[in-house]
Amino acid sequence: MAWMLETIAILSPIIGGFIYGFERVVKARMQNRQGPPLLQPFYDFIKLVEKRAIQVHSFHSMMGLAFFFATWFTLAAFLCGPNILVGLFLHILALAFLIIGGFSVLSPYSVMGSLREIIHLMCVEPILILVAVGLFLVTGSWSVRDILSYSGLPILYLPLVFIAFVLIIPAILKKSPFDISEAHQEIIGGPEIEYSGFFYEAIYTAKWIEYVFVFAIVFLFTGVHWWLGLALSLLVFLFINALDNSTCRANFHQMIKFAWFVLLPLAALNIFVLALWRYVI
Amino acid sequence: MLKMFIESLKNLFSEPATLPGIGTEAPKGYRGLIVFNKEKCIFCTKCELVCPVDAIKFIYPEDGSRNLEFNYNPFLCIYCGECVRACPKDGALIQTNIVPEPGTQEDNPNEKWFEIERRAQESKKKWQIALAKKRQEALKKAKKQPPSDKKGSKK
Amino acid sequence: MYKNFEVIESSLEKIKEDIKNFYDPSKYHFITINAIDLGNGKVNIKWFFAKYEVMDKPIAFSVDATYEDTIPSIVDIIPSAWLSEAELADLFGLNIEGAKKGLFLEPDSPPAPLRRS
Amino acid sequence: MENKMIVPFGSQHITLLEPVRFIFETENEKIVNVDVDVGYVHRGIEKACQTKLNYKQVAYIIPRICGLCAMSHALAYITAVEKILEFDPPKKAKYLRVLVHELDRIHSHLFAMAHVAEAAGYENLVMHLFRDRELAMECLEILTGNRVQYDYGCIGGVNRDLTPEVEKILRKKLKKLEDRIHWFKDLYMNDYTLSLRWKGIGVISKEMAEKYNAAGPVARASGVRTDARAEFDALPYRDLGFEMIVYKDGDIYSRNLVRLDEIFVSLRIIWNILDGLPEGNYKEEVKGLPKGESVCRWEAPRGELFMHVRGDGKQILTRVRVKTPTFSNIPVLRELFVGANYADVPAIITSFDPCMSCTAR
Amino acid sequence: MSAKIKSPWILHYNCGSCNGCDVEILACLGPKYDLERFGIINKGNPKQADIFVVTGPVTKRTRARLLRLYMQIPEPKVVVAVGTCACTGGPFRNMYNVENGVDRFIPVDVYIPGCTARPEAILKGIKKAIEIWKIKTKESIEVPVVIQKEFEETLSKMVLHGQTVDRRKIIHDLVNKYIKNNLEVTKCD
Repeated sequence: MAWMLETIAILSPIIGGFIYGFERVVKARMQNRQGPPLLQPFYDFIKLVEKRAIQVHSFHSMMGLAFFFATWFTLAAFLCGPNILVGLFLHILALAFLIIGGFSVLSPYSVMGSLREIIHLMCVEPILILVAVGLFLVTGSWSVRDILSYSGLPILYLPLVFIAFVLIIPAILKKSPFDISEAHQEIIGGPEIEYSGFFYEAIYTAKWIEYVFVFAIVFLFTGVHWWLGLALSLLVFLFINALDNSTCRANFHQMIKFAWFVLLPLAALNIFVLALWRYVI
Repeated sequence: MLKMFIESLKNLFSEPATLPGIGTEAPKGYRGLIVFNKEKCIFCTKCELVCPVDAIKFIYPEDGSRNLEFNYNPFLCIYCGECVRACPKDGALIQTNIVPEPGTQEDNPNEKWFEIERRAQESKKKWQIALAKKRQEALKKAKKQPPSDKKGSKK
Repeated sequence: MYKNFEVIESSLEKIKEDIKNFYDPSKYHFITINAIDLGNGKVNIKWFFAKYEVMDKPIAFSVDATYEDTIPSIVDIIPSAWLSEAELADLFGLNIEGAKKGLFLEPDSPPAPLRRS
Repeated sequence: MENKMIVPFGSQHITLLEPVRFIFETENEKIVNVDVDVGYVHRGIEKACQTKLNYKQVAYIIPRICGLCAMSHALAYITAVEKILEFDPPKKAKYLRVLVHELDRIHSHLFAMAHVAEAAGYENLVMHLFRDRELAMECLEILTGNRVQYDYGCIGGVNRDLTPEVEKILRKKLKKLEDRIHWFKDLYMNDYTLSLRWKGIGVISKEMAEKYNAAGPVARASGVRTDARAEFDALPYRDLGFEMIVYKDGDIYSRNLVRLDEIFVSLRIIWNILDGLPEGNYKEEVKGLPKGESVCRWEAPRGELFMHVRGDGKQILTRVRVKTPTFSNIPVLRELFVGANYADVPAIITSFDPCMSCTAR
Repeated sequence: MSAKIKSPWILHYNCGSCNGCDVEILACLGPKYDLERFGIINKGNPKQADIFVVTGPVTKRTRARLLRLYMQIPEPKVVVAVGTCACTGGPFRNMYNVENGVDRFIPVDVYIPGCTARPEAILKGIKKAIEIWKIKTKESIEVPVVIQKEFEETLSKMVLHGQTVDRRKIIHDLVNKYIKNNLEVTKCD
C-alpha cells in the first residue's frame, strides 16, 4: 500500500483510459447499442500518433502538450503532495493552458469554447475547494494520505457537499447536462477543435487523467474503507452516465445559476453546520 | 428526465438493438441490382429509352445485325425499376434484391462509362448507316427479281 | 387551359394594387411567384395565393411581360416574398425591383438558365 | 462595440445534414445580425425536367430533390400531371399513395425530432428515436423496395400492390411503433430538461407566422390553421380520419409536439387504410400528352409543397416549378435569429427541420 | 498496425445530395447498425478525421468547400463517395450547376453505389475504405485531381532547381490558388 498513490499517479493515463473505455461501453449499452470495445481509447491513441499533425502555430501546440503534462502533474500533486489545495490550484493552472491555447487561434469556435471553459472554471472550482475544506474539517488534515487513513466515514458528515460534488462532476468531465464548453453540436469540441494528430492526442489523454482525478476525490469521501470507496465510485460512475444519457445540454446561464445558487449554498451550508458543530459547540 | 434515467439503466442490462455482423440481407422485394439476360432479350432498346439517367447503353454491332451489346453502370443507376417495367419480354431484365457492391478506384465508374457512351453513340450512327445499306440492298434484290424470288420461296 | 386553379388577369401597372387590395394575411396564404417562359422573349408571371383551412382552388394573379420590363416587387405587402423574387431574378434574369442576384448561381453557371432561347 | 464576434455556421457543421451557411454576428453569444446563404445545393433540376426528360421520366427524377420527403415530391408531381391529363387514378391506388405518404411522414418526423434532440445534446433520445424510426423504415422497405427513395407512385397509379404477407408485417411493426410513440409522447410531456431547453425559445407568434407565410408544422405550432391535406382535394383524406394538429405557443417545444401528434394522426390514417383497402386495380394505363396548366398543393412532412406544371402537348413539359416547404420557412427563420442566443441556434434551425436541397433544388 | 484500423473517425460532407444518403449515414450511427462498435465516431471536425464521407454530385458552390475540407484532413486519409450521385453524378448528371461526381475534384478511394445506398452497403464500403487506409501512411500524400497537372509541373521545376520539396505545402498553395482563381464563392444577400 505504501507506493499505491504514487503508482496510481504515474499510471493514471492508463487507468483513465480504461475508465474512459468502460464509460463508452456503458454509455452505448444505455443507448441500447453494442458499443465499442473496451480498449477503444487505446486504439484511438495509437491511431492519433500515426496521424500527421497539422499545427496552427507552435505556441498553440505547446499549450496542448502543457495541458496534458500539467494535468498529469496536478494529479500527482493531488495524490502524493502534502496539501490537496495545491492539487486543486494546479488544476486551475492546467485548464488555463487549455484556455490560453484556445484563445491563441483565430477560429471562433475555439475562442467561444475557451470563454465557456472559463465559465466552467467559475462553476467548478469553488465547489472543489469546498470539498477540500469539508474533508479538512472532518479529518483534520489536508493530505490525501491522512484522509485515506481516517477511520470514520467523511461522507456521513458531508452529505450535501458530496451531492454538490456529484452534481458538478458532469461539468468537470464535460458531460451532459453541463458539457457546454465542448458542446459537440454547437461548437464542435470548443478549445480542442484546432488540435490534430499527436497534439490532439495529448488533450484526449489529459481528459482520461481528469477521470482519475474526479474518482479519486469520490474515493476520499469514504476514508479508510477502500472497498466502500470502490463501491461508491462505481455508483457515482453509473449515476453520472445515466444522468448524461437522460438530460440535454443546459446553456451556460442555467449552469451558473445552478452551480452558484443551488450547489454552492448547499455545500456551504453543510460546511457551516459542520464547523459550528466542531468548533463552537 | 426520470423516465429516460430508468430506461437507460434498463437498457444497460438488456440486449442491445444492434444487429450482429454487418447487417441484414435485403428483404425480398428490395430494388437492387438489375440483371440482364441476353438469351431472352429481343433488343428493342426500350429500357435504354426509358431510363431517366441513361445508365443503360447498347453498343450496336457494325454489320447492322440485331446483336447488341448491353452495358449497365451500377454506379449511375438509381434503381427505380422503370426499365424492368418497360421491358416487354419477361425475364430479360430482372431486378434482384442484391445490394450493389462498393467499388474502388479500379472500377473507375466514370471514365470507363464515358468511353462506353462515346462508343455507343458512334456505333449507333454506324449501325444506322449499315442498316440503311442493308435495307437498300435487300430492296434492290427484291426489285431485281421479285417474281422469281417469290416463286422460289413458295416452292 | 387552367385545370384546377383560378386565374385573375392583371397587368404590370396594376398588379401591385390588385394584390394589395386582395391580400389579407389572416385569410390568405401567399404561396409563391412563378414565371413561365412563353418563348420569343415573353414571360408569364403568376402570384399564387390559397385560403387557410378551406378546401378551395388556389388563386393566381397572372401578368404577361417581357424580359426587358421592370416587374414591381411586393415585398412591402408580403415580406416573405423576397426569396421567391430573388429566385426568379436569378434563374430567369427578370428585372425585379430590389431583388438581389447570386442566390443560387455561381459566376461560372450559365446566366438565366431557365430562359428558353 | 468591440467584442462582436463573427461566427460562421456551416456550410459543413455536425448538426447540419446539408450545406447551408449562416454567418452570425454575436455579442456575448447573443446574435445581433445574421446572413444566410441557401444556394449551396442548387443543381438545376427544374431545367432538366423541362429540357431533357420526358414527363414520365420526371416522376423518377423529381423525388431526388429531397430524400426525406421523396414521396411527397413524386406524388405532388404525379397528381399535377394527372390533373392536366384529366385522369382520375383508381381508388386503391389513391389509398396506397396515402399509405406510403403517411409512412414517409412518420419517418421524417421521427428524424426531425431526433435532429432537434441532437442539437440539444440529448444523445440518448436521439438513439431511441433512431431505433424506433427503423421500424417505419423497414415497413417502407418491404412495401416499396427501398429505404429512402421509394419510386412508388407512377402516372396512372402505383408501382406495387400491397400483398397480404406485407400487410401482415406492416401491422406487426406499426403496432410496435405505436406503443413506442406513446412512450415518447409521455417522455416529451414530462421531461424537465427538455422543457428547460425548448420552452419559450425561438417563439413565432401567430401574427409573425401569418406575416411571413410560414408553412407546415412551424405554422401549426404557432396556431395558424393550415394544412394542405385539408385544403386540397388530391387524396381521400376526409374519409380516413384526418385531423389537424394545432398548438399555440410557437416555440421549439410545441413544434416537436406538433410532429409527435401528427405521427399519431398518420398512424390512425394508416390503420384505417389497412382495414378498409378497396378492391380493384392499383395501376391504369394513361393516354395522351399533357396540355394545359395545373397546380398541386401537397402537405409534405415539412409543410406545404406546391407544384406548378405546364405542358404544351409534347413529351417534354414546358415548365415544372416546385415550391418547397422550407422555401416558405426561410424568411421567418431569418427573422427569428436576431436576438436569439447562439447556444440555441442549432436547436432553432433543426426545429424548423430545414431541407436545403428542397429549397435550392 | 492492427490497432490503427480499429479507430477510424469520419467526417461527413454533403455537396448537394438529396439528403437520402446523409440520412442513411446517420442511420448507420444509430443503434441498429451502430458504427461505433467498429470504433467509428462522427467527428464534425476535419482536423481530427480520417475518413472523408462525401455525398452528392458536387454543386458549383460546394466545390471550394470540398477542396478545403479535403486539404484540412491530415494524412493518412481516405475518401468514400456515398451514393450514385457522389460516384458519377447519377440523376443530376449533366445538369447545369453540377460537376458530375466527387472524383472530378479529389481522389476517391471507395465508391458506394445505390440510390440511396443501403446502410449495409455503407458499412461494407467503409470497411473496404479501412482496408485501403491501413496501407497508407503519414507520408502518402495525395494530390487533388484538379491541380494534378500543375503540381507535377511545379514539382519537376523545383527538383530541377534543387530546392527542398515540401509536397504538402506545394499542394496547399496550389489548391488555394485554384480556389482563388476559379471558384471564388459569391456572397449573396
